[in-house]
Amino acid sequence: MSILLLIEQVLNGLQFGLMLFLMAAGLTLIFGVMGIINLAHGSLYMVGAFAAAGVAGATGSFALGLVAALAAAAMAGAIVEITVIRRLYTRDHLDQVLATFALILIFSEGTRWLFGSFPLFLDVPAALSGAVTLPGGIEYPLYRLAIIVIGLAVAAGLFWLIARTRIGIRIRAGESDREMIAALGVDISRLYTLVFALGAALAGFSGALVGAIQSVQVGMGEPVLILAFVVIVIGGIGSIRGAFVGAILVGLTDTLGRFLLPVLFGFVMDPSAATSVGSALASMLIYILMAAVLLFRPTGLYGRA
Amino acid sequence: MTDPILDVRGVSKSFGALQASDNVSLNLRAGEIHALIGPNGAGKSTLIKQIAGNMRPDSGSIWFNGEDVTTLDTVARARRGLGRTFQISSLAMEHTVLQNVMLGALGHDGGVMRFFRPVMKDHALLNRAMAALERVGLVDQARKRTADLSHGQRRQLEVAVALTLSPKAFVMDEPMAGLGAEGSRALTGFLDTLRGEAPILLVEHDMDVVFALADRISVLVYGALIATGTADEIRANPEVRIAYLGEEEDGA
Amino acid sequence: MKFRTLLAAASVAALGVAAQAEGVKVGMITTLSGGGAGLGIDVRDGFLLAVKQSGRDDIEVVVEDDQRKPEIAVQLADKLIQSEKVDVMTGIIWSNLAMAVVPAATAQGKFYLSPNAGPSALAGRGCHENYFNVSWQNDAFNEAAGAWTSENGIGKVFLMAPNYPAGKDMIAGFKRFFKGEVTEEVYTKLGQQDYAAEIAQMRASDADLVYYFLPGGMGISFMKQYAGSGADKAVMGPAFSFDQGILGAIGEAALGVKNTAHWSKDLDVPGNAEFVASFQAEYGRLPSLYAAQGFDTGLLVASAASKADVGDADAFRAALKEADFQSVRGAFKFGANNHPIQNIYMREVVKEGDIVTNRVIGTAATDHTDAYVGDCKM
Amino acid sequence: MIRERYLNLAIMLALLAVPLWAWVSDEPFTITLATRVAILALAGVGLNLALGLGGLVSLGHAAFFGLGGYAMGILAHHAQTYTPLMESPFLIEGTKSMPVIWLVAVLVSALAAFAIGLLSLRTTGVYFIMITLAFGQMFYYFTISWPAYGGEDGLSIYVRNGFPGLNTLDPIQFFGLVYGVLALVLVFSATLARSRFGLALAAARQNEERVRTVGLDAFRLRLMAFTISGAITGLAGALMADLNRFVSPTMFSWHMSGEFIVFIILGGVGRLFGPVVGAGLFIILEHILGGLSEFWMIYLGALLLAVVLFARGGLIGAFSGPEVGHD
Repeated sequence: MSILLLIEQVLNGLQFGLMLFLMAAGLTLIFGVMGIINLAHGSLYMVGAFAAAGVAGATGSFALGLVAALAAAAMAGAIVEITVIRRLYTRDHLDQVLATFALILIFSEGTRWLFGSFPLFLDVPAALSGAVTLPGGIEYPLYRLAIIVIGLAVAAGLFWLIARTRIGIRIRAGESDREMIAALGVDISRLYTLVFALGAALAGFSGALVGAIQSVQVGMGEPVLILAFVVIVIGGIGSIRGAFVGAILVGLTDTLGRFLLPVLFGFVMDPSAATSVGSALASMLIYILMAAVLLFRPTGLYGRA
Repeated sequence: MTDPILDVRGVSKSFGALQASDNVSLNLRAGEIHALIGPNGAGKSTLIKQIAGNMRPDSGSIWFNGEDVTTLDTVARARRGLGRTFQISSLAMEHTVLQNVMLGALGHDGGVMRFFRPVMKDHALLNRAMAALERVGLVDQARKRTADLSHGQRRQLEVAVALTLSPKAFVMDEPMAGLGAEGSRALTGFLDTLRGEAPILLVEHDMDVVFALADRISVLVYGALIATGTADEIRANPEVRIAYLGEEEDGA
Repeated sequence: MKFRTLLAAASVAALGVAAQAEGVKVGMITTLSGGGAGLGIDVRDGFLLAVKQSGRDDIEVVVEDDQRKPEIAVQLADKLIQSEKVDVMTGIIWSNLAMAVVPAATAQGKFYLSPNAGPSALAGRGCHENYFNVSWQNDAFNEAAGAWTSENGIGKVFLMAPNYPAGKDMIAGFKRFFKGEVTEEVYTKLGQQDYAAEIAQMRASDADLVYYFLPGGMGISFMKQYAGSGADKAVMGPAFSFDQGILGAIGEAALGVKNTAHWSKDLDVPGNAEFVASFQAEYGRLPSLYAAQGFDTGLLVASAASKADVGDADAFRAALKEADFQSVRGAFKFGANNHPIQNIYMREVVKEGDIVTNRVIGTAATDHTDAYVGDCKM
Repeated sequence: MIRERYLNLAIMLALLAVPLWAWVSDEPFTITLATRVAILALAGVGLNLALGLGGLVSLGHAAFFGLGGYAMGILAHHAQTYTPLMESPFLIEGTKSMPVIWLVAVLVSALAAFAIGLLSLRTTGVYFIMITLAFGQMFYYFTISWPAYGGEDGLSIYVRNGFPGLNTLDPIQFFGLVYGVLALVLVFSATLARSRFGLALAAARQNEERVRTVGLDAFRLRLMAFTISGAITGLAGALMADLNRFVSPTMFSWHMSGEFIVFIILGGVGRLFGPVVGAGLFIILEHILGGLSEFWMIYLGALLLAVVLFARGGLIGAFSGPEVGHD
């Protein structure tokens, strides 16, 4: 195991974490502003990937695919907010879990009905295919590098949006006091639709980005959804900064755990058992991390009590 | 003089720049009603929360019945005999009135990990619960859902639940709030008889009630106690008149 | 979950089929919804096509959807046996579902014909006279690949599979016939979609070949990421990750990859071209490996039904064992443990016009039989 | 409006009548379905103690269901292969006896629920939902990658385990056994709700501050409720494993946890018989809708959405009106 390989794995963890951040940011934004726990966030991720695959397949342009993913996911998000989520603001978490669980069923089977059961094709754009050599001689896929850059840019954009813009001020106000912002004369239901659509667009965008290097298939959103939940729970639900730190933490833990644990176990047992035990433990590692964080901070790293 | 039942010693608590409790010391002795008054935002609720165990002071200590309870939580303080009522009624709203007082009786008895005998047929608990309802005059409402009670009746129920605990001291946060003149008078009379059972630390806005009931009065302004004394002493205190009573008249 | 397909015609006499006590009732449990539904749909379509082409009107097929959940599969098996009273069962795609259903079904005297999946437990000690595997034993493609790799002078191999029984079976199968050195052996989380960490290890490895088994979406994700990673090692695997349904999603990233299979649409054996053409005509898509297996399973049922009455279990079993049908894979017969003895071919992913598909480039193993036949006491 | 008590009686009679009718008319599969309803209902009744009475929205109860299942699977597997479970420090053999298996299933899942509760009950609201979900996933991934008992393949048990005096292979007798267990647990559950513990737990759900102010520790109440709840769901898991004669990691999947909640919602939150009605409705729907369309889950989703949005009392609420306090 060389130091270069380790650095490369850290990059991989970073990239995975930033991808998770795009998912988690929408989730935590929606929770923070509206108090809604949205299990169907993974479905919006899937909608983005399918829209991108469909449009990129028809036009041959990845960029158009990305635009379509953003539009489709935002639109799906807005429709869901207006028809379903809006009725859930005053309900307890149980109803929200149930209703959004129902939405997962509808989205998944609906997508299968529209697109069939086979995975769709979506490829990395030609301009971003292949690998580049980084300083130190690490060869790294250009597309993953692009994801890191995009992820950081979106994170910066979100921080700017929340901290500096009028919309952000409204979002922060809505976060602290629903009645107050209504009293200020801001159309609260429009703001909520907007925030939900923004969260959905982020999910759809990451779905499309990931779709290019993963399988675009029905149900692709669920594993990511659960990871995103782990991220925001670690970071503190409602906090964008928490989502960012949590995502990077989960990305690094998962990637490095997968890579290092079998090696570590290799020192104390035979290689075949070590890979087996190591990868079994690696698959549980982020949940252990989450339990550990909550043990010491029951509302997450940046959560409000 | 007997040791005080409740003794607050130099408690301070701040939220950022806001000094909510500023080195507050006060005590509650057997047989007395000690009223805590002060303008809105003076830090009365914060002080009550620290006494009841919802909030830990930044510095200072709280002694109850000769024991330092500063680090104990609400549950432990309640079990040691601190009976509290809330400013805004805090009841199990889906339960019946009787169930709410039964809960108090259960808290007094302590044996909650029992899974088989129907609690509502437990005569020891029922007697205690009904006695408490009797005293506040809610027997006729026993089977009503708590959510269906009037505002005043909820206040009475709060007191009844505290009674079931047979506490060593009461801490009552504005028990008269929202009561009509009639209800207020009835409760005042009741509290008057209660002080023989256990002393009461009473937070109250209604000055008539305070002057009628209180053996001692403490005045809290901007988190700090500016005076403690009998009703007459407080009435006569110029500092109180300026800082509090004057302001009260202007504001009202 | 009831998709009943009645292929029995109105009147037996009118069509002049030889009088039999009763027809064969086939219960098919397969995956038609949720993830992996594509495989089940192909098996079903292939099977029904074979039954239809056989012209027999005494084969009734009841199709049920297991949603890829073992619990559901078990309940459906109960239903088919207790309520529908089927004679023959088939259709299961996944090893874990097969392990849940097959032992109980055969113990109740039903025939089970596996159109996909062949867990080692059912080939060796857990073999049963009523269990016929019409597809492959899990290790088979991998054993052939291991043999081919050694024969072609490749010495160092990087192995990867998901950390679950079928994954370990596949890797064990490869190692059984591979004579060279295994440089790394990596087990990933089942369902994992991001392989950056593993690909980095591959690039750093001094292996000559990456051999992996990642079924379904996992394989698609891996191949797309591998192609974009700049890694230049040759890649090989069993056919499951390179079949028609999946190649469409991977695209050109898979070009040149070698994979082992018992069938390919360009395989030059009698009946195969006709099968491919008729499947395409019937369903408007290219048949996959799974469709071919479903088709062969259908042919097997039809051939046995024409020889024996299913009411006579011994006779019907003997008829099945004869495997007297024209397999689209060419020569096909059952070994002592009722698992196939067949050729395994090496295929390469190529582009034909706009379509990415497979082409046979050689035979990796001839008349290959599985490794567990010796453990089977039947 | 019907009194809830009579409605409950009708539900139990219906659950008994359907398999009896199926037995008379020789439809063994219907009996199997009814058994499945009863077992899923049992799991739901378990969850309902935590969720309905205690207000603890656990999205990880599949963990206990799976543990119960694996308790059966592992014990029966060792008995089936004549290998001891462990030899040192003392010998433990497998078993095919249901009472022993049930006991182990209940103990193991209670222990797990206690441990998980100890950690996760420190959190509330969404955090609680998510951390229970995460614990469930932990078990799920662990069983998949743990090779000793079949990993993802699971474990097949060829012959159903035995119960003294009954032939459990006979569908109607096995149903009778499950029905008996369900009835007992329902009685226990009703008793619990009316007990001292039940009163305090329900109060803790409505107003934690109130419970703490009378000197009762809400955390301990919830931990106990969660433990009992997990134990019952574990028992259901052991029975489900016996019904299927098979266990696999999918018993741990979060969809399973979601379905338990769905049963409770369909029937009516906090209703004693809610999960029974919910599980029954779910199985019936699965069969009717499943017969109509390959995409039946879309309709299931739509129905679920409609119940959540417009019929909060669930089915029992629709027939018997709003809940009345227990006294």
